[in-house]
Parts: sequence; C-alpha cells; structure tokens
Amino acid sequence: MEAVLFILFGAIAVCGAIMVVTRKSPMASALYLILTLFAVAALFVLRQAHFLAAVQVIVYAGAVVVLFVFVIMLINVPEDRLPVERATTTRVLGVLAAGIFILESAVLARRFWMQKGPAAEVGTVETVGRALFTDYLLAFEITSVLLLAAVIGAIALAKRKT
Amino acid sequence: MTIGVIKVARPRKMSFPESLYLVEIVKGLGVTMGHMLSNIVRQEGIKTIEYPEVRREMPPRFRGRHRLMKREDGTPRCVACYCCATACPAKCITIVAGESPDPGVEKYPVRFDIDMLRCVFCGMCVEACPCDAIRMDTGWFTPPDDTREKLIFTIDTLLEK
Amino acid sequence: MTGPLFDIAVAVARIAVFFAFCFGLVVVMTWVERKGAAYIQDRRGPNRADIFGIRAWGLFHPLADALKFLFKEDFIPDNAHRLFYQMAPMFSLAPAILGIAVIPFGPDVTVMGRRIALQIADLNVGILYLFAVSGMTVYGVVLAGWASGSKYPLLGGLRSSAQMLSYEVSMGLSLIGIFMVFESVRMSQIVTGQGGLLFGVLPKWGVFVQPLGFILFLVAQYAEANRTPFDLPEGESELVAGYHTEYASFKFSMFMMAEYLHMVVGAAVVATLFFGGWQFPYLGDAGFLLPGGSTVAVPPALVLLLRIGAFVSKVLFFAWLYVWIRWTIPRLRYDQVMRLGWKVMLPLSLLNIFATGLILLLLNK
Amino acid sequence: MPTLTINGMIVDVPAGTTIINAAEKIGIEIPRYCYHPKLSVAGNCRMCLVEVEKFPKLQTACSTVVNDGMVVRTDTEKVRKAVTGVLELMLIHHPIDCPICDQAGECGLQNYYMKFGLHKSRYDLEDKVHKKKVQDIGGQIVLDAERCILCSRCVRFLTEVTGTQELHFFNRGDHSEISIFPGRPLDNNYTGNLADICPVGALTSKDFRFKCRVWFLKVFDSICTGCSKGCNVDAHHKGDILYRLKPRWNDAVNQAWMCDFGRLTYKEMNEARLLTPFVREEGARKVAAWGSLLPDVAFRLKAAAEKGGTDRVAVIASPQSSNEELYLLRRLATERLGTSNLAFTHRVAGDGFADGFLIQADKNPNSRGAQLLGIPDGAAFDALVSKIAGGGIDALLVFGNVLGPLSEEETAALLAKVPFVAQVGTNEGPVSKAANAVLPSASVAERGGTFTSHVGRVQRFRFGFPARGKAKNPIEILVSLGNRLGAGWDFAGEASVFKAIAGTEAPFAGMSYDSIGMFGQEIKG
Repeated sequence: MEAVLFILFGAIAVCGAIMVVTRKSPMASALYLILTLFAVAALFVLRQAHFLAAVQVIVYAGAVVVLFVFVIMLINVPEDRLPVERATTTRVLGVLAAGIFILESAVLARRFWMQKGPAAEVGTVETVGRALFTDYLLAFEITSVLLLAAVIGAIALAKRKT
Repeated sequence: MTIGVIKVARPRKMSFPESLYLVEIVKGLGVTMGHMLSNIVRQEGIKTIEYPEVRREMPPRFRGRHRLMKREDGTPRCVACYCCATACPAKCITIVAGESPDPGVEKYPVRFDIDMLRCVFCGMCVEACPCDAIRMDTGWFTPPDDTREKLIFTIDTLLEK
Repeated sequence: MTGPLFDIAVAVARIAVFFAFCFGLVVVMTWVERKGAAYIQDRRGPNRADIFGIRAWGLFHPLADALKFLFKEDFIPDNAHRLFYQMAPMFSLAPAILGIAVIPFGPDVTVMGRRIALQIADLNVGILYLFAVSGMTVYGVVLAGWASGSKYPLLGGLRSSAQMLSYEVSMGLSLIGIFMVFESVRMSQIVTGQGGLLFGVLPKWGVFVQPLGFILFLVAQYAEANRTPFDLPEGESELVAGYHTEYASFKFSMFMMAEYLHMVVGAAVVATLFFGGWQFPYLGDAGFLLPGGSTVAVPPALVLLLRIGAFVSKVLFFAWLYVWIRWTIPRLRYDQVMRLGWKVMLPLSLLNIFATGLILLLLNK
Repeated sequence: MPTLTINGMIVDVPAGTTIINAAEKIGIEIPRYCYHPKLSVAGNCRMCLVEVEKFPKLQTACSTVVNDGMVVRTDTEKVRKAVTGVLELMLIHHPIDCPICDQAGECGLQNYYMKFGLHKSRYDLEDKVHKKKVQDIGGQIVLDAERCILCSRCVRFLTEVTGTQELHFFNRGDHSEISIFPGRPLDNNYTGNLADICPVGALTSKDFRFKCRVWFLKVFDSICTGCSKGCNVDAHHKGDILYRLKPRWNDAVNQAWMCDFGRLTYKEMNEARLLTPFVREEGARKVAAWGSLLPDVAFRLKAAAEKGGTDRVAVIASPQSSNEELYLLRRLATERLGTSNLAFTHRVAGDGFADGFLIQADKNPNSRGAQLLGIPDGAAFDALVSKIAGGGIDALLVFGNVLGPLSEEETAALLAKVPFVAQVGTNEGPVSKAANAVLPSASVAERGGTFTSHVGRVQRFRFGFPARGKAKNPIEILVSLGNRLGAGWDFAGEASVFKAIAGTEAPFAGMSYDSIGMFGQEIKG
C-alpha cells in the first residue's frame, strides 16, 4: 500500500517537475509546480513527516508560487509573444546536469533503498521545533538573519527612485 | 474676492477609542441587529412594497404609460394633427394620417406608434394635444419586454387602456 | 462487525454526517444572507419561490437558485484560456471542502466498545493543515481572474492574491498564542484544553485567554474569505464582479458554494479555537460543575447531545456573524486593507506572541 | 415720383403705387388677405387698414394710391384695434379645426391671430354657422367652406388668370360661402394654384392632404422637369422624401403659378427609383457594386470600339439631363469613344399638349440645352434607332428612363439587338428593364445643375438632399467613366463643369452661376 502510494506520488512529482520546465506558458508551469509540491508533500506524509508536509504546502504552494502567479499575471504576456528559446548550450548543460543528478540519485538509492524510516515522532511539530531551537539553533538564526537582510534589500531596491 | 467658495469642515479628529473602531463596530452591529429584530417582530416596519400585488399609490400627476382616448363611438379621439410628434423632444412618436370616411372627423391616425424605448416621459405630448386624445394617467410603468419591436406601442395597444 | 470494516464504516459515516451538515448549512446560509440582509435593511427579502403555493418565508429560494444555476447556459468567453477557466472554480471549491476534515464536532464517543473521535481526521498538524488548505483558495481566485481573459477579473485576481498573502501572515501569527497556551496544534487537544476553568469562574476558552488573538484571527479570517469588509476582489462598484465576472451557470455557483463553505468552515474554526469547540460551559463528562462547587448529574447521552448542540450553535452564530458583519460594515479601500494588514495586524500579532510568552513564563515561575 | 412718409420713414415710389407696396419697399409688412400682387385689387378683407393723415377714416393700403406728401401710420392704436376687430369678425364662424387643417403652420388666420388678435372669442361654439366641409370640387382641390374668409382671391384667379370662372360666392351675410355651380367642377390645368393663393385652409391640395405637417418641411430652389417651360419651383421635402412643389415667383417665366401636371412631377423622385447598381445576367437582376461596375462599363464600351470600330458604339442622351451632364456626355462620346453615333429625342409618348401659357408641347426640361450643346435631335435619333434595329451597334450607353416615344415592347425589342446596353437613369422604366448594366442616378432633387428652357433661359436647380440608396450624381458617373477611358478630367461638382461650358460653348459664353442667380439668364442670340 505504502509502496504503491510512494510510486504514484513520486511519479506525479517527477512528471510535474518535467512539465514545469517544458511548458511554454508560464501559468501552466506554475500550476505544474504546485502539483509537484503537493506530490512532494504527500511523500512527506507517507514518511510520517506531517509538519514538513504542511509547511511545504503553506510556504511553497501557499505563498511562493502565489507570488510567481502574481508576477505572471502582472506581466501577463500573451502566449504568442513569449520569447522563443534557442540557446543550445543551455540545453546541453541541462541534459548533462540531469544525467549527473540521475546517476547520483541512483547511487544514493542503492545505499538507502527501502530503508525503514525513522520513528513516527521525527516529523511532528514538537520534534521539529525542538531540533530547530536546540541542535540547529545557529543555522536557524543565521537563516533568519539572511532572510532579514533579503527583506531589507528588497525594500531598499523597491524604494529607490529611478 | 472669492466667489462661490464654500468652506467645508474637516472631519473631526477621532478620539483614541474611536480610532480603534472596535467599539464603533459593535455599536454598528447593534444598530443592524436592532433593525433586523424589530423588522422580524413588527413586519409593518418593512418598507418594501410587494409590487405586482400591492401597488404604490401614484400621485395624480404621475406620468406613466400613454393611452389614447376614444370618442363615445369608440373611434380614437386623435385627429393626427402631429402636435405631439412636434412637441416630443425624443422624437418617439410616429404618426401617419389618413382620410376618414366620416366627413365630420375628416382626419384620423392610420398609424400612431410610440417608441417606449425612446420616450423620456416628459409629458410634452399631453401638453401639446389639442383634443385631449393622449394621456399619461394610466399609473403604469412601461412593462418590460424581450424585443425592441414589442416596445414600440401601436395605436391598438395605446387604445386598449 | 470486524475491525477494518468497522473502521471504514465509521470513517464513511463521519464524513457523510459532517459533509451533510456543512453543505446543508451552505444552502441555509444563502437564504440567511439574503433574508438577513433584507431585514437589516428594512426590506422583505426573498419570498416568492413556492412549492404548491407554500412559500415558507422564501426557504425554497436556494432550491430555485440551484435549479437556475444548473439550467443556465454554460458559456466560455472567446478570450478565456479554456482549460484554466474551467479549472478555476474547482480550485476554489476543493480547498473549502478539504478544510472540513480536521474540525472536531464532538467529544470522543464509545460505540461497541471502541472510542471514536467525532472528527474526520485528527491530524497531529491539525491547524497547520487548515492553513495549508486555505492557502490554496487563492489559486481559484487568481486562476479565474487570469483565465477569464478580461480586465476586471484580472484586477480582481491581482487584488485577491495580494490581499490573501498579506493576511495569511497575520492569520498564522495570531494563532501562535493559542498554540502556546494549549501547547498543541492538534485540534482535538486544543478543544480538550479549553474544558477547564479560568480563575475558577470563566471557561478556559481561547477567547478569554487570547482576546487580542481572537480579534486578529477573526479579522484575518474575513480577509482570507474575501468577505465584506474585505471583499475587494469582487468589489462590484469598481470591478463589476471581480474575478468571477465572466462566470455563469454552474461554475459561478461553485464559486458561490466555495464562499459559503468558507464561511461555514471559518465559523467552525473560530468556534473550535476560541470558543471551546464542542465544550459546553461548566459541563464535565459526568455533569455540570458550577463555579460555586455544586454539581448537577447529567446522563452521558445528554452530555453528548449538549456538547454537539453547543458546537452546532457556536458554528451557527459565527456563520451568522459573517452575514451580520457584511451588512453592517462598509467595504474598505484597497490601501486601507493593505495598511491594516501590514501595519496594524502584523505588529499586533507579533506583540500578542511576545505578551503571551511573557505571561506564560511568569506564570510558570 | 411721389414721396411719402410711412411710420416716420420717408420713401420714394413711382406714381400709381399703392401704400401696401410702398410699405413693403421699406420692410413694413401690412397684414392682408385679399390682396395678391398678381391679381387685381379687391379691397374686401379690410385687413390692410392704415391711418392716413387728413383722411377722416382708415384707408385700405392695398387700394389707396400714394400721393406726394402723404403721411401714413400703420402702428397706431386705432389701426391695431381696427385690424383686431376685422380679424375677430372673420373668426366668428371659423371652425378652429387647425389640428386637422393642412394649412396649419402657413395659415394667414393663425399668423395674424398670433400677431394682432389674441382675443377671447365672444361667440359661442354652438352659435357658429356650419357650412359644408370636405368638398371635392375637382382638379387638385378640396374645399372647406367653413374655413373660408371670403377674400375672393380664388374667384379673381379663376377670372383673371385662367378665365374659367368656376368658383363664385353664394348666399348673403353669415351664410355667404364660396362654391362651384352644381355639376360644374374645376376644369382647368392650374387648379393647384388655388391652394397656394388661399390664405386660409379653405382650399387645400388633394394631393398633399394629410401627407405631412408643413412645419416639418424644408425648402430648396428647383426647376420643374415637367416641360420645357422651366417653371421655377420651391421643392418641399422632409428627409429624403419630396412632399410637394410650389411655384417660386419668377416674373420672367411663370410669375407665381405652375400647372397641375408640373406639381405632380415630384412623385417620380420618390417612387420606383433605381437605388442600387445592378447587372442583368440571363434575364435576372444581380446587384453590383459601383467599384466594379464602373470599370466594367468603361471596359465594355472601349472593347466594343476597339473590336468593331468606333462606329459600332453608340450613345443616347436624354433631354432630362442637365446642361453639365449633356456637355460631359458629348465629350465622352466624341472625344473618348470617338463615335458619331450620338443623339437624343425631345419627343415623348402622348399628345404633346400645350396651352400657350405655361404648358409646353416639349415635355422635357432641357431639349434646348441639348441642342445648344451640339447633340443632334430628331432625324439623327431615328437614324440611330434604325441602325440599332439593324444590329449595327455592339455597345450602347443610354441616359434617361425612356427612349423617347418608344413603348416598353419597342424598347425591349430594340435594345435586345445590342449585346451590351448600359443605362444611367433615375427610375424603373422601359430602359432599365432591358439594359445589361444599370447605373442609378440621383434625381433632380438630389443633384445640382442647370436646365435651358424652350426660350433659352438657363436656370439653376439646386441640391436638396443626399441621393437615396446608392444612386450617384451623373456627373460623378460620367467623370469616372471618362477617366477610365483616359480623359483625365478633374471636374468636381456641377460648378466646375459649367465653368468649362461657359469657356468653350458659344451659347453659354460668359455665363456663370453668379450671373444666372436666382431667376436664370437668357442665352445670347
């Protein structure tokens, strides 16, 4: 049962991801991105990481992609006026990167294939919260400082009169 | 000298509790709930007129849908003098005059159309009519319809009421 | 009855009952909204639809509306993006339906020797799931606005996405206080936590321990649901009908259903988090425990009924509050919406968290 | 030259002038009913009473001849009271049926009541003497005896102008009325003028009766197309519908009159008009577009000329066309097509009745103009017809709706001999029923130009309103055809064409639209 669901959601995630990069219409890409994010969230759920799943959806699907869509709507380029992509080097490099990525994941998969996951408690709010505020406090704080810097930078950029 | 300048008072500065809006919102909720409860308890407080069954008492000078008057023998009183069509600011009256077989009548309207879509209900036609043949005292609004043609009232429609 | 079959039967029964309740309430709410608005404005409201001459104060109007929606022409504008245009109402309705899943509508009951939670799914991320799901509603609006291929829906969609993002932040933050007080994000635990008494007199409801959090959450909730005074995405005076201008027939009714379902779910969430959910004041498992120390014994079946009744009446009240507020407060201007969201709500919700933390620290010492 | 003072203004007039004319000269209008400049003076309506110094009583301005040193006042209280009294007397028995009266809007009683009367009626409605209404007295006239004020203009007109004397006064006092003898209806060709001269609604036009209220009508100057007399007319129209023609005063041509036939010529500008260009394919009409039809016609004419020689192309002009159009058509035929097969005929079907007053035997307005512009008439036309009948013509351009006196069958048989017939015409007729290509032309009311009357008087008719349907000004058609045949014309409108005529055509030399003016100009020689 779990394996079936894993394969199903995994397939959805991968296919969605491929569609994201291959679609011509930015709106379609954004919607496929949501699909992928949901599938990934489902995978988290399968691993009992409910908190991660919820955060995944809230932050990425609920906020980040909404911003993408917001920008797409603001610019609202008609489909027939989208730029035609021709850069072959990018494509070659992309295929190369994809190949390396697949190789790498194959190696990792061989090592961790179907290993029994950690106990159910790992993904709950309590454990994640505890881990963040004890073992990973420094990383957490540094990240928040980084985000703060980004926010200030964004405001400074937006305020500048050209 | 400044002419026609009216000094409008600036809105009063809100006090702090007012600027929080919370109390004011609750007061507003009280007002609306008061209205609702009193309307549920006392239905006569409701202003709605249930139109087709109940009709508002129209003031005597209300200008509604037109009607054409008839003589005692049932023929239209109108003599097709075109005074209404001349007075009409919306140019919504179309008359075609004809020779009546009765020499005492002499002239009668073969066609008398009012385009109700154009009519502005100004009542000029009634004022202009020398024969008191057209009146707007039906107390009726123009009923709605689904084609433009049906809203061009012909002489038969106008004589009905 | 064997184990798994019993589980499935229970799951189906729970879903069926709670769905029936929510959708029934949606239907009733459309009537309540129109009738309530009418009475508030000294009008009579819908009273024409009848079955065999029985008018029943216009209660058949929702039925007539549904029939009308079903039989109206279902057209797609030429300019619209066909697929997305058709997807948008579903994107709008689905999250609203999903939200129902985590709301406990009664205490655990024991049937045939097994404890059954009166809740479709008691997730341990509870409220976060709700956030996740309600965060999705914005796609319905945005997609509808964009795919309609006309300017008013687009503007409505833009407004809506900006508004929802802004208020989602304060909505989340305003609930942190609740989590801190009840030490859980599980809906069932939050409700159980509200069973006690505060100072021996007041029920320990969220609204009493988190008054500021309650107000902030309520406001944010209204903004999220696009209800007046925050219904700018469909502000008819400037945007015709906003994002659903180009919709008709059943697709339009899906938007409407989503809106009312949002109200119902929102009301249930507020009742659960801040008004004790199914908790009846001073009612314990065995009977009433009044503040004076006296007790009144109540049979368990009646306790259950009282508790479910308490939940239902709380939901009804908050659903009605949506309507009440709508016909009381005028719509805000867009800049006011943004100012309120970022400059008032956000600092206040942060303040609420710090204050709550401080008080909890002091109480623990 | 007697010099007199009217209302303090001094005026010199020739001896024998009446006060009413002297006052008119300085812009003082004296009210009148019975006085008509073209009829004898009767002095029986008493509306034109004026005060003359040293005269004990008020004098009728229409019959009092001026003397040197006369002092006349038309604006005193005495005059006003007298005129009001006269008006009240006339209105005593008037039925006040203005709503159904066609005269309303141009009625002497209405106008003078508003100006001088405005009194309350002192006479009960029931006491009014009733006379016979709606009497068909023959001709174009309906008589309403009740409305009559007994001014006798009509009686004098029938005595002095037509000499037929059908109308007379009958009875006495209140019961005086105007009527015909029993069984002796109006019997002359100028009855329509009675409606014009009647100052009230007693005599109204049968044809115009109830068609339109006069205040909706707009007026432009035109020329009657009924015969070669060239009577000046005022054309009354509302939108693109002509409602009536009225004589326009021109002492040199028609004075103040016109005949009953001419009055009805407006009808053919309203009815059975050719409104869209069309071609005939296998007997069926097919609507065509100007943009393709004009080049097609030009091409067919040219092709016929190039294939069988210019002798196999013919042009038939119309005496209904203006001088400008005939000039262009002649140049098109002789210069561009190079053919000598160009003719017209002034003859029409019918008896060619003439009466020596206004009605001429030639029923075309511009036969003289066509002759003066060098288009052969009569024998040349007959020769051309026999040539066509013999199959000697491959392409024919016809102007006008009829081929002279030829009947519909004769026209059809004749035109069947020609492989390609193009017509420029205004109305459905024998020619349009047989032509291969029909180019609809604007009617006289829809275009401007000049006609030359039978005595050689060049008179202008004016543009009244835009052409109906898709009809085009024939000048435009001719210029377009000519240019497609390589003419390089840049004529825009009739004025520029007439300038060319005045420059090259001897009879018209030195003329211009300015010199023609309102009343026309006779050609030299």
